Amino acid sequence: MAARRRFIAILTFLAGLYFLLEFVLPPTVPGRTSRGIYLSHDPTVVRLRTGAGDFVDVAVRPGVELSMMVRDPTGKLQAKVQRTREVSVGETLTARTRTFVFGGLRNGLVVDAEGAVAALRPGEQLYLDGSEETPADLAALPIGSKVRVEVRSARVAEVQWGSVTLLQNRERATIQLGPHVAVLREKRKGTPDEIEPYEARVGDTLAIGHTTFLRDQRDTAAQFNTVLGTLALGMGLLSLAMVNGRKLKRSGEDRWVALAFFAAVAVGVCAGVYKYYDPNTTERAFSDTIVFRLLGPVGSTIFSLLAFYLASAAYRAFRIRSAEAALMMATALIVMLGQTPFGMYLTGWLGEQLKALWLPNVAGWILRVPNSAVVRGLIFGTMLGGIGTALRYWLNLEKGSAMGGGD
Amino acid sequence: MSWTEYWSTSWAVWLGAFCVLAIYSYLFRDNPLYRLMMQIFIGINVGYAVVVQWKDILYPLWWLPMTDGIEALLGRGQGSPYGALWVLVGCLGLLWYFQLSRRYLWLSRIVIGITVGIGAGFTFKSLFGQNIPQVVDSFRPLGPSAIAVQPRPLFPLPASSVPPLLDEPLLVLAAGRQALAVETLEGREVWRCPLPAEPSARLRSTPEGIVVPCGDKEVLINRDTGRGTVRARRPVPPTLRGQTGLESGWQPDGGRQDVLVKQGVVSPDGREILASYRMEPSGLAAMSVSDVDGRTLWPQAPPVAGSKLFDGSRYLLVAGDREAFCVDASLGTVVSRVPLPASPNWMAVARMADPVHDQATLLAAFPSGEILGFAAAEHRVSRQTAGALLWRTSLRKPVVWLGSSGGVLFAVGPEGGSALELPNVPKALGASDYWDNWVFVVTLVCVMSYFFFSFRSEPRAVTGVRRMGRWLLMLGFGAFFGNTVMSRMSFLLDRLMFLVDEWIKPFFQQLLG
Amino acid sequence: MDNANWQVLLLMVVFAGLVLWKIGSARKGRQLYIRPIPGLNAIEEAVGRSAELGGPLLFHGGIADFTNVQTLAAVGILEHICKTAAKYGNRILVTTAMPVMVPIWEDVIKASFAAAGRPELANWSEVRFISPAGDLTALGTTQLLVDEKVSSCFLFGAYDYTSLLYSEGGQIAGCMQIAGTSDYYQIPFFVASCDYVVMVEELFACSAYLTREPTMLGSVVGQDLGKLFLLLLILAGVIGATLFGSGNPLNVYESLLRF
Amino acid sequence: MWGWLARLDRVPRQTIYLLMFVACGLPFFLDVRLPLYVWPETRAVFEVTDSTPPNKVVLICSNWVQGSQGENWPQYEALVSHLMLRGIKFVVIAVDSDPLAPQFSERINERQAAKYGREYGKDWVNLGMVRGAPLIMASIGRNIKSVFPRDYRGNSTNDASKLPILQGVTGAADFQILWAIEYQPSLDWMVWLDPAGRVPVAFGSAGIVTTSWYPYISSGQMKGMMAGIRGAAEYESLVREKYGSRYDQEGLRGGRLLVPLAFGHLVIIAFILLGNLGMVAKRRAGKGGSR
Repeated sequence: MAARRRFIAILTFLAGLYFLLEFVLPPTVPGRTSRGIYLSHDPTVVRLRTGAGDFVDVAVRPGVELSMMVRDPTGKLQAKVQRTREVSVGETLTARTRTFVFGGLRNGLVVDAEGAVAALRPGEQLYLDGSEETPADLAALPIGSKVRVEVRSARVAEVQWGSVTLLQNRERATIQLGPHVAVLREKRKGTPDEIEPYEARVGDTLAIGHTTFLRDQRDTAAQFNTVLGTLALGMGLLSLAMVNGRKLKRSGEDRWVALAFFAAVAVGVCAGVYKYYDPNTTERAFSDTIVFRLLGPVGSTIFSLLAFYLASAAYRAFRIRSAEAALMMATALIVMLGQTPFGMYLTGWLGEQLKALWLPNVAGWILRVPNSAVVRGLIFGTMLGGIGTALRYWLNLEKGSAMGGGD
Repeated sequence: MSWTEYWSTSWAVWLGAFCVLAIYSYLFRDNPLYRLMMQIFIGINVGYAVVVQWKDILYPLWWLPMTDGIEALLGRGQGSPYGALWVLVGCLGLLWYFQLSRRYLWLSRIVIGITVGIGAGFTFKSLFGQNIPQVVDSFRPLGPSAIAVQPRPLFPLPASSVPPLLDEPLLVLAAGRQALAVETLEGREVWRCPLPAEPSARLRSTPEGIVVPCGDKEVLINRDTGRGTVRARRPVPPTLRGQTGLESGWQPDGGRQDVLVKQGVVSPDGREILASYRMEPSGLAAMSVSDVDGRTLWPQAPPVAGSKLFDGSRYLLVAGDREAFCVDASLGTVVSRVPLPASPNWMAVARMADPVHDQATLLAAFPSGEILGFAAAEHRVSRQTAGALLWRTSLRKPVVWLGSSGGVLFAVGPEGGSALELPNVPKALGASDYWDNWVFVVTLVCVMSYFFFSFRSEPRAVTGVRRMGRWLLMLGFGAFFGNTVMSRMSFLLDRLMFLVDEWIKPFFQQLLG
Repeated sequence: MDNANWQVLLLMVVFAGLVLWKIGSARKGRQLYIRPIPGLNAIEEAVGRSAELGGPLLFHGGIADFTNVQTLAAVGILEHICKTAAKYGNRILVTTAMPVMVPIWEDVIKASFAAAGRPELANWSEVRFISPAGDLTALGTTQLLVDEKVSSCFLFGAYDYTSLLYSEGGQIAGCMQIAGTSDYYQIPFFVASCDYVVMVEELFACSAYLTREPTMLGSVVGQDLGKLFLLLLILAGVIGATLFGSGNPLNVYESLLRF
Repeated sequence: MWGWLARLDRVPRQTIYLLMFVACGLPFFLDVRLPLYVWPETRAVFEVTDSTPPNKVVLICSNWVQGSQGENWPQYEALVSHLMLRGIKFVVIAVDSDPLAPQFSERINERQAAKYGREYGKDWVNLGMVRGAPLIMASIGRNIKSVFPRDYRGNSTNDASKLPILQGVTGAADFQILWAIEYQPSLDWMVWLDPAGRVPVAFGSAGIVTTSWYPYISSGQMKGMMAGIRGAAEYESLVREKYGSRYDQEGLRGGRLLVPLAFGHLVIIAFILLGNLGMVAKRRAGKGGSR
């Protein structure tokens, strides 16, 4: 039992530790980070093997972009631009090697607007800027259009990482780049920006070091949390099914209500499934009707119940039983009156000199000054309470019976 | 409209109205219809949400990466093989369901523990990120300050006998027989380059490199390596870029200070042009250089007097012996006018690093080394009037040039210079502001004191403060309540409007024809 | 703010250090004091009243999941309510709009009743997931109050605009209600419609006050010291801003914390 | 007398609900309009919007959908009717909102355009929705056409023949004011859209969140706001004050909803006062009885 408890405590600690470290630690490993003034660099060269078996060497310079196909949150495949340090051997990439303005064909060779030859290497293809899929037809390409040269679906065969030369204590030092080595540009204020080596200008102060991995995994961590939480959905459904299933066994009104419930679930499932159909289909129209004509209005109606509840709660609660209650009531009345035309009926006769005493102005002052101070006081209290509570749970100091405390 | 037509279009309105009234019926009394409707709404919502949660969360965030990963592991497809690890997350998710078992209950605590841990770890970042700015904003002055705001010295700069070149992140200076580049973050030297003679005029930047004029020769220095080549001095074309960064103005004839050429001025028709400004006896004249006919830029000459012109990005600065003017370079209107103790050596306009407090500050440097800062235009955030003196400081060394970027001021002279951090423009506060600040601070202290739990014995004063805190809390809650009423009620009005405009009125129109 | 700088780190170390230090000294047996929190003494009364009338208790742990600390605080309160209920033999209903909270609340109930020596009460207590929509859950919960003849109702945790739907619904159903949240915008509505309200930070001190458990007592005392530190920091900042002017680099407090 | 008044201490809640329902519902059938005090926050933004020169456009970020239409619809319609009346050009966008948001705003744009005879592409354009705040806000401030290559109807934003309104519009310098209308607009607009602070920012938000905007108005970061329905009604009355009968208020919600809103407030206030009267009366009656 004690071993299990300890095991769970350790897991709890580790799960929280990631988020804490991600916040506390700098983006690169302290102690293994070189800092200095940027002088020059030797670019990273990625050797790609195309589908046809050709090799293309791509030096990472301005205009070069390496991207990988990944799933976006809607499940579609999309090109995601990768940082150079994220590239690893064996990956399949699309590499944009350069962009230029098309100047025409001369002796069968492509030339750019300045007349320089922009020959294509094996595996490279020309795409018109803005078009996605099909390579441009050279003969039909209008002169002056912007084009990009890409290598598609190429496997990374080898990476020569290159290096950066920094001025450290008046001496030149060459720092080797590598996988997971991040280049950060320091700013006078705030967190340094991560840049590609070619973006540095002579004189920039750079910090180059191995990443702590934590920041790169931030999206994955959030995704993990969401998925894990959503996987518990079934527990909710089981709870619902049990309660309504029990009702189904009973006789009378309860049974009908439960039956209606299950029928409604079926309707809801259909509405959900049809939501993803194309517009202009009957199924989608059905889903839209359910969502916009039924769920939407019902949500607004429930929200509007609050107006009634507010009235009865105010009637019951705002009694001058004590000075405190009186103060609360008076403030509420002033703010409420200030919001309506009646505020001016009551105080408008005071004239321009006493403008500050007009009810709308008094209400505004209360909201602006004392009220915002109250809110801030509450926020600070909440912050400290939050820190204490979080610490107790994270370090498993809580001696309560739940959370693995007792069995 | 026939009734059939009416029903074919308005059945949905009737359905909506029925739902609204069914829910409102609960206000009168709990009734079976309401119960039934409620179960139906809950049912539809659950069914809908299950599908949406699968389609929008689990399918794209878990199922797809997992299947793609397995495919990649088997050598098919093009996802990352690490995606297969999502299988483990699925297994972890299954542990939730051991809550239903008495024997293996503890397994579900694993995943509960992980969830709790994530929740706790998450809290630190969000709490600090949200609240530290609030702490700083609570530092409110309770009265006018006795000590004026001043720039803070950051690091010294080498000497320069001519106006240097600020080309972020480098500042290139020239004095004696050498040119020197320092970086602008900490002022460390990057390179130096020997010169054939003393520098004679302002440094400038060209596409090939940095040019240092030295008498009848000039040195072209490679910006990146600091290697220089000596060549004969060439005339300066009018379209030359004077400085990169904020400043783009240029005195074409070297020494003359009453003529200034500026690039990127917005002309009345909205284009960016090259404009030349000249002090004439009649006043300040502005001409468009890029137009063939050299049109005058402004409808009329602004009423200013002075002998020196300086560039101030959007503005043009005119300095006389006792007075300086800040003129909008595009429109020719006088934005502000400031009194000066003497004729300035250099003037510039600085902007702050903080975008919220980004207000133009007019800077003027004098031979004595004194630097003054004025509000160049009316400041919205700080409520300073145009031309108000904001701060003054002195380097105690002559200053020949001022430049700024990102809230840092670079002041350089023949005996060395200094980089200074510019202060945020101080707020112009009136008596009512101080009164508001008193109320604010007292309220804050009282409310915070109310939430002390553990002090067994406390002085009478503290008890008083705490009681006061409770009162103020009630005041705050009253204000929340009052301010919420309008919001809450607008939803009711929205529904009533639906009932009246979309349901009752069209129905009666149909009924009565 | 993406990563903590040294100022934030220092504050973190101070706040966390004070809490851990006080927890340590409390565990070593030092007696610590906490002032009474008005709403909490009423819990026993509410549970007793419910036992007299024979209905179950209802607990709602707020609208948030475990990424919100208020939910963590609510767990401690549910434990205490369970232990009190074990004395009187009441059963407990818990409702939630968060599927992820269903197993967690179940676990808390099972463990607390087991710890109080009445594990059988956990069997006929239940956690009900009502709907993923917050407003429907609120109406469903108030419906449950009537259906199950609940006479005491506890609302602790994070709340949004639905707060009044819960509390006024409970009022209509005639329940005795105790509520606590640190979402300050919702407190006026709880004040208006509940019998006792645990305000803002008191929510975090609750578990400590209820259980008298040294860890929690220490934590609350540590938080108090942290608050005192923050109060002094703010006062120093106010004095600094008054003497040296706001935005002046001579105002070290301000320039230290600004980033 | 006290005994009778003491009954006010326990009015059944159904009575309160009924009165509330009647007080809020009845004004819909009557044509009552109340004069109102215009808060300085509303006046300031009206004046900036009204003084838009012909070479500038008003940028509106309309992020509201059904959930907050009770307040945002009147606000949006008040603003758009003013712009259409004056012939001020405006660009509608949505940032990080429900995908349906452009549909909601377009419905109102079209209705108001028909009223004043304005033309799509010339007088207004709806650019649809993008995601990625706050960085995308900075891009909008630099070049709005790069963020929205196509409008909501699929026309290219560079196509001057279909969208002449966008011809001279590039970035922040061409915007007269930014209006962000949604339940709770993002504070990031103030920092990111135009770091130089030339574009005034105005919010149209739910009444409940307005409490938190005041500090930003006093600091000058925000020009002003429309607070809930009241703000919309004030805005309408400002337009009416200036343009008189040329302004067609038919179908506008702000001024119309203000009346039931005011009566609803009055019911709540009245019941608070009556409740207290009842409490006092009961105490008196109780004392009288015991003697």
